[in-house]
Amino acid sequence: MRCLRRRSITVFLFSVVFLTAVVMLIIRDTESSYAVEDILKLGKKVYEQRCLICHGKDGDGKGLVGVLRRTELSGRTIETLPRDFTIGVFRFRSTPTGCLPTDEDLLKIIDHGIKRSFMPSHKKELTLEEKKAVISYIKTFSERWEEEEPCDPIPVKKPPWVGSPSSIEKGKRVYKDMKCWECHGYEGRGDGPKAEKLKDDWGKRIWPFDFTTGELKRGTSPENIYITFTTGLDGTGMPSYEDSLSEEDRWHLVSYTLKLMGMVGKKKE
Amino acid sequence: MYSRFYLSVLLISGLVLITFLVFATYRELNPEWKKYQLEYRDLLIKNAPNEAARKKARSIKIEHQQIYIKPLKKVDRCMNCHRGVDDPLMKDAKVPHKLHSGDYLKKHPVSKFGCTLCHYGQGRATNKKDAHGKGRDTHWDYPLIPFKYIQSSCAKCHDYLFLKDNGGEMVVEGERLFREKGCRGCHKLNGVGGDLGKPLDIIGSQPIAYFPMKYVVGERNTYNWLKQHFLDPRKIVPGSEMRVFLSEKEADLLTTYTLTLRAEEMPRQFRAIRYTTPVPKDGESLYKMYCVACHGNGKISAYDEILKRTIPAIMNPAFLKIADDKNLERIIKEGRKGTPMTSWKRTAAGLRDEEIRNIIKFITKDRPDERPEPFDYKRFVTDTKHGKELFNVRCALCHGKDGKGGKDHLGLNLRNPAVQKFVDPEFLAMTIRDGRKGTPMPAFGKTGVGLSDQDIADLVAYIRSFSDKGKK
Amino acid sequence: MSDKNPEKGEVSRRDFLGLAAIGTAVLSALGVLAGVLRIFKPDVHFEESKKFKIGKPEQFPVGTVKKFDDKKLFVFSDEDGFYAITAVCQHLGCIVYKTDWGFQCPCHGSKYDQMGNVIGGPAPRGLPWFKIEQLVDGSLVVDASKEVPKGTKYIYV
Amino acid sequence: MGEVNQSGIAKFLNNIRSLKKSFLGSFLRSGKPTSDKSRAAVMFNNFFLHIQGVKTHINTLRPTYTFGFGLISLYLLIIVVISGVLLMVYYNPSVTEAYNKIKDLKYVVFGGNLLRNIHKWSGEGMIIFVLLHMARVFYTGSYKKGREFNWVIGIVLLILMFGMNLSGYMLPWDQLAYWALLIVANIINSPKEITDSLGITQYFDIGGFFKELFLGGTNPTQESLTRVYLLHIWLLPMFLFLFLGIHFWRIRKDGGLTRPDTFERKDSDVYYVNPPEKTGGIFPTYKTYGLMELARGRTPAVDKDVENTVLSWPNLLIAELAIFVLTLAGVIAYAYFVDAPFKEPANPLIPENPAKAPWYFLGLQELLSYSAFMGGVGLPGLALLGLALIPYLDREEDRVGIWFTNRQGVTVALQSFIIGTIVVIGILAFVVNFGWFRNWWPNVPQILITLINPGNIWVGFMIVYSLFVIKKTGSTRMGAIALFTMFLVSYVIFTAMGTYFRGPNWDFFWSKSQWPIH
Repeated sequence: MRCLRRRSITVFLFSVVFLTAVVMLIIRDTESSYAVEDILKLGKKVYEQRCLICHGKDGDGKGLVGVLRRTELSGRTIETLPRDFTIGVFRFRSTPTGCLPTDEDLLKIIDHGIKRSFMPSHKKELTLEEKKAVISYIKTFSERWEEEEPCDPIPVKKPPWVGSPSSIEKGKRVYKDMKCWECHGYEGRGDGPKAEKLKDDWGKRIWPFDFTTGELKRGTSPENIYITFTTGLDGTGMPSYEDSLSEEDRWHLVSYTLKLMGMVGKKKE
Repeated sequence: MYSRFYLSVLLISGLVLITFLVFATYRELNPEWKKYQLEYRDLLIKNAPNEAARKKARSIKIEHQQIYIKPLKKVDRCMNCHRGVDDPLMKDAKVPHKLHSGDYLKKHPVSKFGCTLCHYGQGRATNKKDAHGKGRDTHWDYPLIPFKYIQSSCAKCHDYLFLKDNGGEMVVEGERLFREKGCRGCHKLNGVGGDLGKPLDIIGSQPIAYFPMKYVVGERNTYNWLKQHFLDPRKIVPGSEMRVFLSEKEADLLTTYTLTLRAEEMPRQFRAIRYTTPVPKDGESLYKMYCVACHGNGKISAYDEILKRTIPAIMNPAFLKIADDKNLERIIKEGRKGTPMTSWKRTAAGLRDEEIRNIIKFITKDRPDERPEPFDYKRFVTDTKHGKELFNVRCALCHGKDGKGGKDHLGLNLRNPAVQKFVDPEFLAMTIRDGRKGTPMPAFGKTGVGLSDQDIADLVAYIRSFSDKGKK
Repeated sequence: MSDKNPEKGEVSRRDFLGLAAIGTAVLSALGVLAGVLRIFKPDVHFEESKKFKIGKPEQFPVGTVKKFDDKKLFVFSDEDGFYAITAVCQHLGCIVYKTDWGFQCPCHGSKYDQMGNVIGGPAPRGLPWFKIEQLVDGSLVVDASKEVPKGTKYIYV
Repeated sequence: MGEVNQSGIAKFLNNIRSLKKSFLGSFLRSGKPTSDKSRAAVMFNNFFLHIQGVKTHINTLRPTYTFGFGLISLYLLIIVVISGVLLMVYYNPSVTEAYNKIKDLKYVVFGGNLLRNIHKWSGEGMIIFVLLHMARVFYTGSYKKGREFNWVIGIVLLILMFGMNLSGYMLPWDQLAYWALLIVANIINSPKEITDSLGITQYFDIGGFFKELFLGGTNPTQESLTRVYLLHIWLLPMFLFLFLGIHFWRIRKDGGLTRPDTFERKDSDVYYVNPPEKTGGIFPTYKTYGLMELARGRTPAVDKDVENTVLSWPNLLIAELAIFVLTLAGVIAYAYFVDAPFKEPANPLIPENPAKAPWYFLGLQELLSYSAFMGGVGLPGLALLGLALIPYLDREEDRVGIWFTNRQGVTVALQSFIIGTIVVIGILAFVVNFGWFRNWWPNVPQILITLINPGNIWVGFMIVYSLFVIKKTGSTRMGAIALFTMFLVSYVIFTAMGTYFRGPNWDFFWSKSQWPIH
């Protein structure tokens, strides 16, 4: 009698454990199985609400807004086109040149926008899921995302001496030797001899950055400048100097750039 | 008592006194200019043609050479040192004795015009430093004018038509530039012009202290300030909103012209005005004079980093299509409060009605013929809440969440009371529906994003409701 | 000073000192005085230049008698040239006026003939003539600072 | 020529013959000063000399006693007047011409620049020496008993002298002049601060009234220049000379300069005084006559120590002459090297930055920067009143004429000097570092600042401290010394502050080289 009750208890316990396990399994299964198209749907919705106007229905950058113009302090007017996602070439990556950006890169852009290019910040407008979703939706525009894997981000470690006068001097020499002035001009005003006939991969006229006019599109911090030198801006005339310059030289160049932008070495008034 | 002490004090101080009297007398008897006049006399004696002349040269007095121009109450003592300035014998002497270059003195005898009338500098001074007015410690506001700007002095008495072919081209060119760079879009001259910048009526004769000289390179005087400011306004006055992009040459021209804008009035007998320059009244020149500085050729609209806003393309066909003359005239006359666009009516910036009409005629010269299909806003019952939702997803990207536009936003400030006041819902609705071709403003109508007229009406209603909020 | 002082050397030394001191004092006083007087003499005069245009020769056809009131001057032109005679009476500086026989001073009745020689009244000397030159642009210039002997006329060719 | 029967012609000829003698005789009545009698006679016969006593106490002549400060001030005044008259030859008080005239003075008038410098520097030198003179008079206790009123007159003279310096500062009509004029006008206007906070300005605008009197308008114009000129060349000098006359007359009547009467005699120093037995000598040793000697009170001459007095002629006169030449030489030497400041033409639209008053008022301007009314009217008025009252509040009469009265006086002076220096600098440091009410509570009522500001606090401290000294030493004289010392200290330090350490926008700078360029 007593033993019978004991058995029934064990059976009961066992069955409970089993059932819960099954349920758990089922639940997990369903979750994983529904995810993808849901996410894509969400991404599409967000995309059509926020991105479509500029980046176009099928992500080819041919939105209704079209070309965006901006007159800089020096009086030159530059034109910006919304990014074309179909080719899958991205400028602002943390990954080596030719690579795809990591999701973090894209997230960063969505969060902070792109300075001086009217790509607004969506930090507050969107929830994290929506951002993730829209990223994955964007990935559907180009095959590259199936074929390739994003490479690993390039490590950035800022040496203490960046911005020091000596470093600025060295950077100046680098600036001269690497012919940066051919596009960016002798005083970094973006008016170099080659600046006139610069085209990007889409065949659109582009303008070298004028260091005196304001912040970098990627955001002005020594790290960002360094990344730009290292990864280059794919699709533009700005190559990667990862191979042609030692890391130290790149940092020197950073200091000189900061100098050009008037962020270091300025006399206190 | 103590007599020896006091006597020795008396003796010593007496001697000191005498010494200093002697010193002072010596200093007074040998001023700087005397040296030059002696040199001049020697030169005269040296290259005197005949004995009589030599005798005459020997007998010339070494004394103050003062030119007093009564009608101007002007005193020039430059000839204390430059005594040979009107002496043909001094043709190939060297400065300061050299004869004045060119044949200006034939028409402008020194005895009548003096020197500082054209060259500036301190006429009363009798030593080089003060007379040339170089350096801050001379405390003189009008130092010697650099030769490249000297033509500005001609315009004191001569008119442009005369100057054009009598060696005053820089002034004339400068005046043309002044008209075509649209300086008067922001600066008043003779009471006409915008009021973003300072009036320019007497800018050329302002004292040095008037200009912020902090960032000026080289000698701190009006001439350098003007030129360097023309070349890079934001370097001389940080944060300046002046939109002017000039070459070195143009900067010189404009500086020369600006220096002719002076307070002092020349007395009649000095002025040689023969003709008056015709001021162009046609739309194009007026547009250049007042609008071009900001609106450029008016075809493209671009975000401007200097004014921190997008400058509307006022000659864009899509815009002209829905904006009729009445609209334009109202905008020009009332201006847009809170934007650089000032009110241009007679009582404000001082444009006459027919001038404004000319400008409008010029702006609208390539307005497309076909009229836009009317939207007829009245027929809708609008729902502001729905409009707000639409606004947040559609418009907020460019016009900002609050519709204020502003820095790094493409869209204009929809909350601007002027916009709220003068832009009627019909106009808004049509703009939203058809967009602005050639500007970032897309067409939200069926053709584009696919908003129904109802949606658009709701949007308009929401935008209109800003002003009510403003009222509350 | 005191002649009653017994200690002679004392006195003489003090006297010498006193004399020297007083001497310098007087000397410096004279110097200061001279300076003060010199200060009163002006080194420049605020007057317009004595040289001035009177116009082109064509404006003075033969037989003209033109009076320049502001310059106090008569300008004549006859067959053998132009000449300028001052209108300032040499007696006490009144302004003479032209009569058919010469010049008459209203103040104290001095009389001058056509050439400006005195023919009556208190005037000590005749009216001086002034130099006339011609500028490059052809206009005539009178130099009131240069006197010329009576009868010298500027011949215009 | 007593003969009655002489012919008229002969008399006439005689007169002609004796013309020289009689003329000179009438000119210098007492003849050549050879004897003591004649020396004395010179002194009281001569209009210019009779203001001084016939005899002078030896201590009065001792250079280290008075240092001749008062005398130097007088001579500077004479120099100022003469040079001023000369300047008037070329100056012209018109807003269009004044500036040019000064330029001409500099460039084309023989010695004009030197002349202007002399005028300027002797005028400002007066300020220094008058203050020194004042200090001397104070520390020797010469304001006591009988001389009180002369001290008060001295204060009046001080004010007048400041007024003359100030009005002169404005005549060149350059930027300095114009903005100084404006500042002064607004100082005059500063009672508005009180009337405003009392809310009675529209009924009783005392400040505005006087400002208008001073400027002849609301802004410096031709009217103002005319008025300032009038003040400078006529009104103020007139009163100055009036009171100066009284000042000297009082000195004489109050018994000459104070001095210690004791004196150890050195024969070689003194001119020989006639022995009493020689009749005709007019000074019997046992007695002198009030009329000839200095009359009243404790004078050197009544019934005592004739030995310690010497004849004013030549002793005193030599001394005065020597000091005069010394002064003149000093002024000219200084004027030879240092030019009087002269800047751009006055420009009502572009203020000097910093717009500073003349240096001798920069102390006031420092106070002004706390509260216009207190700095401009309140505290100066208080200070002057206090100074004027000193002789009536301290009536101790012992040891008049001794520097610092006694050893205690020296210590008190030293102490108060040190303490004063520390406290003043402390206050300034505090204000420079932490600001004042306005910087802490932006909308604090003005009246509060007017009542409580560093200036007032300092004055309060002075008063409290001197009262404390009086209590401690039990002597009003000591209190007076403490008060006066602190007054001098603060005047000097505040002036130095305003002159050297205040730059554009009245900010603090360690040196002029740190001023932001404009």
